[in-house]
Amino acid sequence: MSGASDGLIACLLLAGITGLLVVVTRDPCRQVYALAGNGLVLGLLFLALEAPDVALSEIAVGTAVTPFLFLATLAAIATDRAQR
Amino acid sequence: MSLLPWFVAAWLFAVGLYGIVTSRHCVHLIGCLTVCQSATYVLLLGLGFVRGAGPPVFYDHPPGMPAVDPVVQALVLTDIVVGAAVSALLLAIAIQVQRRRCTLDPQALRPLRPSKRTAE
Amino acid sequence: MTPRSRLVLLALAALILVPAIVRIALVLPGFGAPTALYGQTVNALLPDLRHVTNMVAAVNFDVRGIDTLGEEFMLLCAVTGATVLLRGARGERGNLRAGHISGRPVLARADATTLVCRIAASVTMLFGISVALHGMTTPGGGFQGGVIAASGLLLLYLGEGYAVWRALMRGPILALLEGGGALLFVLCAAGPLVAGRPALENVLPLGDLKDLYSGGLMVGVNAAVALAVAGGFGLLLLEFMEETRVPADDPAPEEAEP
Amino acid sequence: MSPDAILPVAVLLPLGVAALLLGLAHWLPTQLPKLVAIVTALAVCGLCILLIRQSLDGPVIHWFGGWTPDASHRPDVVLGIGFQADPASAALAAFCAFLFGAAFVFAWGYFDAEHAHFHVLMLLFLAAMVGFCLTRDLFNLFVWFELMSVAAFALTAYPLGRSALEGAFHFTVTHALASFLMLAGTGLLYAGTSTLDFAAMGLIVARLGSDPVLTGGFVLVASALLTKAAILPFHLWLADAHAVAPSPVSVIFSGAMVSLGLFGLAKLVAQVFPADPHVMGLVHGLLLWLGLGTALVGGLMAYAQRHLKRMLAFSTVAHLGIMLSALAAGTGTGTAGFLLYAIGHGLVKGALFMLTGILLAQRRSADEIVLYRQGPGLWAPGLAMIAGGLLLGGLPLGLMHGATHLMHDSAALPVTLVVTVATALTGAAVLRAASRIFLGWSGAPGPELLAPTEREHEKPDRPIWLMALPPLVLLTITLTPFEAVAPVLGAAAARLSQPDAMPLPLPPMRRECPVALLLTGLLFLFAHLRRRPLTSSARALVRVERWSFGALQALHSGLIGDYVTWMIVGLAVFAAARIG
Repeated sequence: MSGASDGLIACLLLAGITGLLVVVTRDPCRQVYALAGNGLVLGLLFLALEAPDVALSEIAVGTAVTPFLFLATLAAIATDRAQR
Repeated sequence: MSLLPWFVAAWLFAVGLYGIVTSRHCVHLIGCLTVCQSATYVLLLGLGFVRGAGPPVFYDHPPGMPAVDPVVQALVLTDIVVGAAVSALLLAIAIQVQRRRCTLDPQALRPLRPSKRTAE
Repeated sequence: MTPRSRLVLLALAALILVPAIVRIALVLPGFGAPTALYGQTVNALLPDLRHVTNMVAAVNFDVRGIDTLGEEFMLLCAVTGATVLLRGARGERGNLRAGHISGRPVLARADATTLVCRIAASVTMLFGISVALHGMTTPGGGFQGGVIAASGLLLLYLGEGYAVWRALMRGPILALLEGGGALLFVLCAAGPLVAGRPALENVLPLGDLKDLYSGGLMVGVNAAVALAVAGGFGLLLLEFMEETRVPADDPAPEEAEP
Repeated sequence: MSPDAILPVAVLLPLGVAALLLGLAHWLPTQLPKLVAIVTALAVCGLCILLIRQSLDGPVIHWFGGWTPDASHRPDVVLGIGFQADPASAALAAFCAFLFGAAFVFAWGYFDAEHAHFHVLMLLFLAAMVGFCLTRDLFNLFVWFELMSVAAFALTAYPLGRSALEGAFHFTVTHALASFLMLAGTGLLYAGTSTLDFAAMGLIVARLGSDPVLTGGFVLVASALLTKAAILPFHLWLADAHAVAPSPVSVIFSGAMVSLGLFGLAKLVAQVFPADPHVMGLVHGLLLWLGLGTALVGGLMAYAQRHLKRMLAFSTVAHLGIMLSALAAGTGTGTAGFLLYAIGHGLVKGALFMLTGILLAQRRSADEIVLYRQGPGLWAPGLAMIAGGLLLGGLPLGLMHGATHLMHDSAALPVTLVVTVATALTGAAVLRAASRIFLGWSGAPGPELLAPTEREHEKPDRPIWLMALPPLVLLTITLTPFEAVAPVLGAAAARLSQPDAMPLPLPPMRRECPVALLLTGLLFLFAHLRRRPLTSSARALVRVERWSFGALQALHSGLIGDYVTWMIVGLAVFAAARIG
């Protein structure tokens, strides 16, 4: 019981820390990885909060699709800048 | 312990806001926006959590066992879709802004004000 | 304002907001305390009423199905919007052939890479379909399954290279999948109306608890969501991928640059 | 089919048509989606009018999935989501659908190049608005709020111009934040009352009395709705977004979307919180002040603009402030005034945005100084624009006048005074622009000379009569006499809070001195008699004027960081008002 509770506290704190990391990583190319990490931690937190459905979608969306969209955007921006 | 989730939620929102307000790159700003949004996930799921209860899926444990609130989970699922949808739109806008303006500094983006052309 | 003065203003606002937040946090029911009656009632009643074991699916697809309908159309709206924004600059004509990056040679991939990626992609898509199909019984459902299946498409890209991938993925077909899924959802909602019942009422036989077919109309709604989400995210990935490729033949001559 | 089946159909129809158009977009002929969109909007309008008639006999309720409140077999537990039509909700939904029909006719041929995507987005927008009007579930309200926002974001960026993209970016970021606040508020209210249904929540709130969780939830949800409704200090996004969106879209933004934000707030206040003293204290106190402040700032800013769409956008801000002050008065007459004003203002503002669209297409600009003497040849739009300016400025005719009369009937003198000044400022601004463009009258330009503007134009590929027809129809409808709508209005205002209340007796129109119109005329004359400052005292005066308007313009800086900061300051103002 207390083990599960400790895990929950750890996940909550980790979520707070990774959120901060996303914000302070000012370089967008590196921010993507912080973002994916934040998504993963949130997924774990949701598992600890007994929300497997939400965890599954957060991991699919937050660690796969959204970071990919960010990467594609950054690649498009880099292409655009290279051509000028 | 019993107040921690609410403070984590407030913290995430505040941190995200700080990022948005000080951001110098639109894509970074969109990332900060997703941090703000994760605050709502934490708040809602925290409100539905019951200590010692299982997930609201009665496959392994029979119906009638204590389970956490399924309604907030359904709300958060919707919220995740909202987040993905808004991020995708914002990123598409950011790509086009880069094409038109050659800059993504939020401090340089002012609609209807002629650009001073200092950034280039 | 400069970022610094914004921060000063925000700090002043925080001076007022933090006590308010603490006050609310202290009054909220404690974390982990038994929750709202609404959720408890769902947990108590729905397994019997709808013969499903996943309560989140039951809330999403039946009790609060209209929310999910709105949510699905929100996704469709965002995908359409992103498509318009990205395509508008590329021009409608070019969207059927693959874009390219000038000056970068197309690398032939090793056969082994292609094979591994094909296998991984198939496994991912099958996993997505399975997650979608078992949505009524175990965690998962149309939304999660659709997203997973769509991300399988990315693996396919890794293996096949962009030109082949682009030839496989047809924008109009994905749009048809997306629109068709959404339309199926609307039909599921409107079908009972024709029979004189409330919209979205579960008029189909409910099936058995823990069965693959359980939940009646929810199965149809779930399938609709899966189709719409897979098509929508597929389209989104396609449009963003294409964006990384386009040489900037920027058709924006109407810009008034002084 | 039971009569309440109209409720879901009014939302499902546009959604289904949108899905069909999107799926087949690649294969459909280009003319078909336009026609289908017009027919769909008018069909939805017809359905909603049927709903008004039915709801006059009592509320029409539809529970999705058959999950009626009895289905839970427990008191106070409402499992399902209901749609409920009272006369006010149905009338606003019908009005939205009608405005969409007009906008579709106006936009005929404007968006030919891009498959059916414009119409898909617009139909989704329409469905979201109808759902927003009809729902009685808090989270469902959020879903429609968000669908409305997402459609609006995409439509704002649609022209892909520089300013359109930047405006859409600001719009999206502020509204995304607003939606997070709304969701957090919904969560708090759910935790506090353990229901999401308006009526059930109202009962529980009445039982609980005041509770910081409930007040907090209300403040969060309200700040999201106020962001949508562009109330000080949440209003900064509006001028940027409305000024850069394509004009058929601006018609919907200014005419319907923003006032729906206030309508959502009105519904929430009337149905959920009437028994919560703290919340009602905020409504009668802070919201009234915010409304008056918004009206003044919006009016001054509108007067100091030269870009027509930006001017109309700020005038919308001013009128929203006026509506909020009527809403905050909390009386039945005030509510009736608010409802009628929302519709009357929407019609006039929609017509004015369409007229600007005509100028953008035919004269390739929306800047009143660039357009100086460019009007001749467009006599019908010119007359319509003057009529629109007069109506905004308090012409004693038609729906807006009736609404103003109702508002003033229950308001204190200072409120009336501010409302009159704001009205006159917006009316004079539009009249000044119209006379510059169409009559070639102009004094020396005042503070408007320094306002932001941009060269832009819209495609002129449709006949002028087709573009001029919808605004003329809208303006004609605005002239409907107050007496014709008074009976329905009384019922609508009364039943917004209590579904089975008796219709409210509304005070009859009195002949009064049209103060607002006179003030409009004065301000208009002032703009025309203005000459270059020659004496030193005049120059000093102009410097002071320029400095004060410059400061006001500087607050509307166009920077997203500032906008977000002011939103949070707005939240802090709510918190401070609660303490104080």
